[in-house]
Amino acid sequence: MAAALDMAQDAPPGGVTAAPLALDCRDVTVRFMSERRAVTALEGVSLSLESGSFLTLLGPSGCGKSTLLRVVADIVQPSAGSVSVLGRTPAQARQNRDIGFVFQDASLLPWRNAIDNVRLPLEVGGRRELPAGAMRPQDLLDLVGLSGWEKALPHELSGGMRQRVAIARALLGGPRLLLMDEPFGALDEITRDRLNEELLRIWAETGTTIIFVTHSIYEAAFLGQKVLMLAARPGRVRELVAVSLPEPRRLAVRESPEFVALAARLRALLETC
Amino acid sequence: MAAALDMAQDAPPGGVTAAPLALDCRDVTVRFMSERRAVTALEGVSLSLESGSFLTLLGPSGCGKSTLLRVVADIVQPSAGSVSVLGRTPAQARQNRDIGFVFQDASLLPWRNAIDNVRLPLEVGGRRELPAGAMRPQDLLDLVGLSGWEKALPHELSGGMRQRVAIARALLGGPRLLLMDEPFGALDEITRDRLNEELLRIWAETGTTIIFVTHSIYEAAFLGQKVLMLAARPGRVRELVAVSLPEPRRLAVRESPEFVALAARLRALLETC
Amino acid sequence: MSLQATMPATSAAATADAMDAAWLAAQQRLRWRRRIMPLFGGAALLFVWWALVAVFQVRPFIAPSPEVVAITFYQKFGMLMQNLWPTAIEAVCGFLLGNFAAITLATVFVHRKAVDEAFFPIAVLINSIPVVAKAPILVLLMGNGLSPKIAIAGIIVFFPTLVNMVRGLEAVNPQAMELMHVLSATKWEVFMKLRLQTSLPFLFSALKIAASTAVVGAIVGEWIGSQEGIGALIIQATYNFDSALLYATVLCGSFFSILFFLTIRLIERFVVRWQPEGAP
Amino acid sequence: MSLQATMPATSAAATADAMDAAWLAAQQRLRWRRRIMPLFGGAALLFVWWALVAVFQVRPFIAPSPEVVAITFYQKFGMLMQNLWPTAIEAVCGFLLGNFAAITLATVFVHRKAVDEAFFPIAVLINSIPVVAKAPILVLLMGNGLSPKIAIAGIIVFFPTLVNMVRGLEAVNPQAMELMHVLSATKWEVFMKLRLQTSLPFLFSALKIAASTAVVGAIVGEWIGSQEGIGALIIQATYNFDSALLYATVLCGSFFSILFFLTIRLIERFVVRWQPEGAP
Amino acid sequence: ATTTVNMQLGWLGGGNQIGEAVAQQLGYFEQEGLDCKIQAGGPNNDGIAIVASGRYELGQVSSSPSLMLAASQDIPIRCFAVSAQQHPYAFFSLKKNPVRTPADFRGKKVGIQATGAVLLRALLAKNNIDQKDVQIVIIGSEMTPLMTGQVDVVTGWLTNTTALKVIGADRVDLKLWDAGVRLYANPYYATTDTLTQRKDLLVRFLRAAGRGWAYTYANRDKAVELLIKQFPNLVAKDEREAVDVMLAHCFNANTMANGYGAMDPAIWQDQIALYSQLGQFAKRTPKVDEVMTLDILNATADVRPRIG
Ligand SMILES: Nc1ncnc2c1ncn2[C@@H]1O[C@H](COP(=O)(O)OP(=O)(O)OP(=O)(O)O)[C@@H](O)[C@H]1O
Ligand SMILES: Nc1ncnc2c1ncn2[C@@H]1O[C@H](COP(=O)(O)OP(=O)(O)OP(=O)(O)O)[C@@H](O)[C@H]1O
Ligand SMILES: Cc1ncc(C[n+]2csc(CCO)c2C)c(N)n1
Ligand SMILES: [Mg+2]
Ligand SMILES: [Mg+2]
Repeated sequence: MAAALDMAQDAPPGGVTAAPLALDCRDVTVRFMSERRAVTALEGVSLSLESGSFLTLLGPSGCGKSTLLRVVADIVQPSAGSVSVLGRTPAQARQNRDIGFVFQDASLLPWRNAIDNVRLPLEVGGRRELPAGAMRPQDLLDLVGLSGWEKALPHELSGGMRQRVAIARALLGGPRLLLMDEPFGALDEITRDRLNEELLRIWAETGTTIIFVTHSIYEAAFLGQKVLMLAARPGRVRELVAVSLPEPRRLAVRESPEFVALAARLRALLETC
Repeated sequence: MAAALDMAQDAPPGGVTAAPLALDCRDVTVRFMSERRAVTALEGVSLSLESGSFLTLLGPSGCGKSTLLRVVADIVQPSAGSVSVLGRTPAQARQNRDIGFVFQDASLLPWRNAIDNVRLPLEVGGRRELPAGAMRPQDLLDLVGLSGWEKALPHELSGGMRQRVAIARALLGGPRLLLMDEPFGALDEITRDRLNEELLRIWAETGTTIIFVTHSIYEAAFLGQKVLMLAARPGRVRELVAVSLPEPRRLAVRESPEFVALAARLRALLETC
Repeated sequence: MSLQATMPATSAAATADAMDAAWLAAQQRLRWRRRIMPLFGGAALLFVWWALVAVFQVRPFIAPSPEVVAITFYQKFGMLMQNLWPTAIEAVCGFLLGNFAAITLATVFVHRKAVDEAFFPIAVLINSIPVVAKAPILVLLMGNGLSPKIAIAGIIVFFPTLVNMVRGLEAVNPQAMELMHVLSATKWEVFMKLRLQTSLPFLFSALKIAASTAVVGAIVGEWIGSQEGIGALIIQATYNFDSALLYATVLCGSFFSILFFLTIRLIERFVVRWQPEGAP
Repeated sequence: MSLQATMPATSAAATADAMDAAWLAAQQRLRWRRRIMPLFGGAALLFVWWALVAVFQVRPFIAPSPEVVAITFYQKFGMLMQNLWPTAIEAVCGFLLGNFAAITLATVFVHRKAVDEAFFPIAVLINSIPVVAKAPILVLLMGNGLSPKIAIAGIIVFFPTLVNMVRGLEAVNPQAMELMHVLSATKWEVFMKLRLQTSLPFLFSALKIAASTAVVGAIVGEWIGSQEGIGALIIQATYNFDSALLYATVLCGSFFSILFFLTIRLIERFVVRWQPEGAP
Repeated sequence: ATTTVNMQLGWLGGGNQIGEAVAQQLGYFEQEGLDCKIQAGGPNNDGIAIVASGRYELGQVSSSPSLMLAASQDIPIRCFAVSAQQHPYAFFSLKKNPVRTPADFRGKKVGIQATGAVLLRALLAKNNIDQKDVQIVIIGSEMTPLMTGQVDVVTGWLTNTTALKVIGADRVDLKLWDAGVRLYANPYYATTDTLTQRKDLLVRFLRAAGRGWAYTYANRDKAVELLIKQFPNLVAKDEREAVDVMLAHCFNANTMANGYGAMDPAIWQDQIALYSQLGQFAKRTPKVDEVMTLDILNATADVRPRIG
């Protein structure tokens, strides 16, 4: 059994919180079966996360990072344990469009141009109107720095631009919880660094809660307010590491001794997972 | 025109070297044409490299890193300029099996098991016998840490294991020049770190000259004795950075201030490419 | 092989412009070769045909010489066109109906796995029965007009499209499926916004094959009873040993089916403008 | 969709073992369903057939009832087998020859682009001519006996294999090609060590189709003149209005072609043991 | 208002239906209140099942045995008239190796269609020739094997003048009829239901068809012109030659006496006996009146043209 971790330190002790927790997992276990072989992807994972925070998930390959994200997004049902997203079940949160999801490959529909891809969420799941004050597809493309590329088809965009479109799409309708599963894993390091900085800017501007999966120590340390380290076989919480780097962060922070020390600590931790 | 760089500082001034240079490029230009559009992939690249050294190539996407490697391996003909590999033309060097090449995807033949993939170079290009003292396929698999996996088919191996097989294959016959084009680009960071350390060990054990392409600043700095930074559009030499980290290097060197400073310098340089 | 040999490393004085010009000329030559080679191949075939007939004194009822066929084609052009017309209508209607049915059934198969499992083997069995053995039953059911021929063209077209369409509808990117789930899309929305477009490259690869087979189907359909059409003309020419007319008729049908194929390819170019990710 | 629903999150007391057992039972059910559904579908088809014949009093010369066909199949089993024999030989020989020719030509096409460009359109043209129009010409050239039927089965099989084999031989990983170049491999070595294996999944996907079409080709071949074989029996039964025998014969041919198909699939499972990267 | 009467054929429409085509073009059918539609058959469809199932009113097959075999399988159809009094089916050989009499078959290689082989065996049986003395080769319906020397004898219809031109002047004919096997060609048939319940329709049909054939007999050039109008794929010159042959088979002493379409139950009985003897009836041997009926002929006896 993994330790229960509580990130909502500011909540009053009586359990009567002003805003519900962005995420509250209790003892989540997920088992997959394939061809007579059972895999315990997650075992007894407990975790709570307050609204507006930025959590990065780090861990060796196959430790269940994606699975945890997918449980939160109601793509996978936990075999045991309970999950509450913004005070609701994951299914309710999903139907209420509280959740945005960004996949490793941008998963754009190749026959739709950039703005139509961003617009997709309005066309499915019951045609929805954007709330009055919400950012419109064009605004979101501007936000991710793609003004002028509205009509480009995905294959005309570079990998980094495709991921920006995917982020814009996930932000449409102003989700209160943004889940990102190695969104920059396939990009080259320079593009990745640029997008990391930009993501922090977007996070600051929109105020969404973000859970970000990565297997890069540098990325996890640079982005997260906290880094949740998972251990593999079975996937369970190894440690929750608080990041005390100053905010807002710029890339140069990576050369700071604190950052180097944090990276070293994460690396050492990772080697024990 | 880019500056001509000379790494063979130890060579006697009269030009009479004891061993020929591993690589000597003079004013290499490569132009590609596709559908009425011309691309200058490399322009006036000059470079010489002494035997036994480890050079990493770093640069933004599309700056011609792969193209330079492919010119050296006689896969692409330069449009202008001259290339000499170990005192010969690239074609002679290729036919003499002086060159080993490791691709980004391992490029194993999926129907051959690990050891048969390593053995491939003996079966093509005129059936060749291994020189008396040379490492045999089994030795090479041991060298890359795959003892016991001889009979496994590529799809039964993980990405990192596949790259090890590819390296073993490239080492067969003891090539004097090993060219590696982002061999670990598709691997997750932890596996990549491990293979980086291992590659340095292999380099030390075999004494081959290695040219290693990457777009990771950390990888370039960690591995290379020198880092050649290329600039894009057109691809040309930006700078040759000497790395003064102690050898043999362990991963922990990344936390040293020298390393952090070097990475910062490379990052700054890269941003101007 | 992707080796891009440009120019041998001659003198550094060779300007980029000169290299490009040489390359462009080479490209131009290649393009022309690609256009001219089929004509050349056709001419070679015609010559071999002509030479065989001339040298071995092949008598016209065994194989007519190409010039005789050409003359027949010219002289009977009106009649050939008049007979091509019904065949073309049957082929196109059968093409439309057969593919429509296949696409519909593929849709059902994809959404109801049990139906797929139950009826796919039956579809295989029925497909393995030669058309001409099924044809008389269709005439019984539909009489002698255009309909049985359309049905045969449709049936012959149906199976390959079914197989490809099922494959295409199932070739959706699993992450795109998860995205749709996160967006709470209904099955219908997933179908309309995702599966349909994903299947298009697969579908067109079947349609391009179907274009020729539909024509073959219409011709075979005419053999079970038709007074006009390419198929009827083939029977008549065969029975009368009018080999020149037979060859001219067969060529006429072939030209039409190639035209049909090219039309579908043109439509594909207009419809599928994006770059498929690993389609056939 | 890749949603892996395991069990609803009920009580934490549910042990892993219980979950696994439930899942295994569900898997078992699915496996059984996959085996039983085709039988079920077959039974449904038989029932519909039987009911249609019984309810509408369909007279036997239009369609016999399934039990009559079954009885005929049993009673005339010896005769059917005797006639299946030559058809099977023709189909298998045609299959071997046609595919051999296609594979050889594909090899030439891949190595001599000009030949490909010149002759591929001609291959398309010839392929668009219905077999039954080509058949009489073959009989002229080859006389009677097994050879023209084998030729027809071979021709019908030839084209799809050619197309797939060319695609397969060209589907080599470009990096593997560069590797071969770095190793100074000859064209022959590239072909033997790389192209051939790369093409196997493509080839088998064509061979599986060819298995049924070769049988159809042999049957069509027999229509243009044969004393024995499934095709001859079909003509005989049709001419004699023996609909029960006709259906039994057609089914016999279908069963054989399915058996042929399954054999090829079995061979494929043995030969292609690796995981192809993006094959058909 | 005219009634549509569909005549289902066992093959493509052509010279064999010249009488009907002429009758349609000249309005003879219309005068009977009919609109005659000729429905083609083909290599895989002899049309009997279509007529038997009630879709079309009447049919015509190429040769009489089809009707006997159908009757033996209890298919409820009857022949009610025959167009050709003698079957124009014949064996063709070349002068250098001729078959002029049945005895000449000994030692020959005969190319014949699968369904025609029984006719050769009937011929041999009639003429007491051992089957072992003759080599039978199953071929498609073509004459080239004769020209290429693959066989010594081929078969076909004397009316198929276009095809016979291929053989040329060296042709030697032996008609099936003259060798003792007496079959009818182009028999008309209908279901027993139609014969009893819509007898009038068939009567009117036969009346108009007879007039068409009579006109053809008298105005051959014009008739061929009308035929081409209905079947534009045909070649006028070849059809003009064929019509003479066809008419020679359709009109003889019997039609002189009994009118166009007449048939003789005794000849039917002969045919049935022959096929029975050759074991062609898998199920049972039909009786004459299960194969044919004289009702329609009798009802039109006085209006059918008596030419011969
Ligand atoms: N749909 C599935 N069916 C069966 N097993 C699965 C499934 N999805 C994940 N698993 C297994 O569950 C475990 C955790 O997988 P998961 O994808 O969550 O890991 P991860 O941490 O995201 O790994 P990576 O860093 O490689 O993305 C792995 O062992 C994996 O094989
Ligand atoms: N075979 C080719 N045909 C046409 N253009 C090419 C070809 N290969 C490379 N190029 C072009 O040459 C330039 C350099 O390409 P190259 O692959 O060498 O870059 P790279 O530095 O390896 O980039 P990356 O980091 O993305 O691998 C690019 O603009 C590329 O588009
Ligand atoms: C075995 C056999 N061969 C040919 C035909 C076709 N046929 C019969 S009569 C006729 C008209 C000739 O003038 C034609 C073409 C057939 N039905 N059966
Ligand atoms: Mg993952
Ligand atoms: Mg590259």
